[in-house]
Amino acid sequence: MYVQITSDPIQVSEVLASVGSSADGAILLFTGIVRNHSEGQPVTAVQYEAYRGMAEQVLREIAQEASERLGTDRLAVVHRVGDLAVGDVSVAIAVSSPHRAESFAACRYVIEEIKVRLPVWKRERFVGGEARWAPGRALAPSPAAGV
Amino acid sequence: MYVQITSDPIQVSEVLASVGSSADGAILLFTGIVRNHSEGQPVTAVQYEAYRGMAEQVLREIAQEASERLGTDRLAVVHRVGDLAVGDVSVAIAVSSPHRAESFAACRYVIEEIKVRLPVWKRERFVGGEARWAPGRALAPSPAAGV
Amino acid sequence: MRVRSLFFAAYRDLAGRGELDVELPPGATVSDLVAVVRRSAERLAGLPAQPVVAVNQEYAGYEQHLRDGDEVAFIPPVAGG
Amino acid sequence: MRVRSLFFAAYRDLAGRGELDVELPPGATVSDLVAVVRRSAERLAGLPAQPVVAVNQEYAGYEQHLRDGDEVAFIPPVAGG
Repeated sequence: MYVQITSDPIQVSEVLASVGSSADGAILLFTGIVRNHSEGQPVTAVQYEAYRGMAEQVLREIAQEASERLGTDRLAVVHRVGDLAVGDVSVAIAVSSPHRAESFAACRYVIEEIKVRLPVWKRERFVGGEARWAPGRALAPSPAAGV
Repeated sequence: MYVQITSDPIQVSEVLASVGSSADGAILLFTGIVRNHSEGQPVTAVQYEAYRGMAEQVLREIAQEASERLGTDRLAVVHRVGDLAVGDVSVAIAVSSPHRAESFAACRYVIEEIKVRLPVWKRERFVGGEARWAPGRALAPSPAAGV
Repeated sequence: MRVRSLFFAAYRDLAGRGELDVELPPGATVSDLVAVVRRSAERLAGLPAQPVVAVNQEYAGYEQHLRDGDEVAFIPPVAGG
Repeated sequence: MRVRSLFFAAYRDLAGRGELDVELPPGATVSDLVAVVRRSAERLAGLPAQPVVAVNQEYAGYEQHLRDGDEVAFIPPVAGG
């Protein structure tokens, strides 16, 4: 299992190569890419900010939970922070398992949980220079109810 | 859209590189790998046989259907035939789309349809030299009822 | 008319051959062809009663009428991926 | 006791700062801290009434009791991936 928050460019081929084994029939790789648009507006660049220590811990928890769904520990997830250009990889998730169903379930689990739990924020820069924090997702459980 | 049945080793990085665009926020790559086991028995190698002309046509149909789910034509699928060793890539599917849900749905669709429709067969060789055709999946619609 | 039957994978092993040319009366259907093929040799009787078939590389129903020169493939359960 | 509040992203822009040390009576809860922070400066009153918080890098409920030296992060809606 390999989990990282990094400000360096993500080496997708290395993430991919870190999973797989002769017992596995399925490998799945997801990459999130900086798009040139957001809700209809053209985007020129983005900046990811993280609560670094907590983000690493949460990402490790997510990976651990996904690994149970996967049935193997052959899972790698790397999330980038800092300044990214359109086309840059913001997140890469690779998993492998004997059969494909587990790989699809685990890979999907990781990206969905990242979207709702990982303390990372995205500032989008638009054509003309305007920038704003992307509308994020509030954590599902109400903090008043005790998360 | 890129669709191929080939007896050459699959270049996964090329399949991956053939999708993606600055409008896409998600790229998904699935690879099927020759496992070292099948239903509990150790496998040493496999041979894939195809009804070549029909397989190319069916694979193109599957890709076309998946492309509608994907919402883009940025989809590549390559299936290998011939003699493969444990660890070799038998199939690679890459897709990209603005949002991730479509990529997951389309990628999954391609591999599931391959498993039930593509006229390809797998002969597994076991430790000791014994070989047998892998138990396959009969097409769901009864031929008597008119497929 | 004459159609060409093709056997793949386990069916080829069973048939002991990959191809078989069959003479059929005009108007014959896929169903008729399958019956003739299964009767044409002892080992071919081992084919399933209703194997999946493709006519000219497209999956076909048993009522489909055949034409001279058609290529009819007998498709064992598939195992790609 | 003294706890450190952290503000990220949109909350930092709103607060005009990334950190704020807060004095609290013994036995104070997350709920108490949020109330004190929101009252401590005009711009901080613009924070949501019940922002998501993490205490020492773990998501926490509002009834949780705080201890001297705790780090309490105010977490805006997340947007990773």
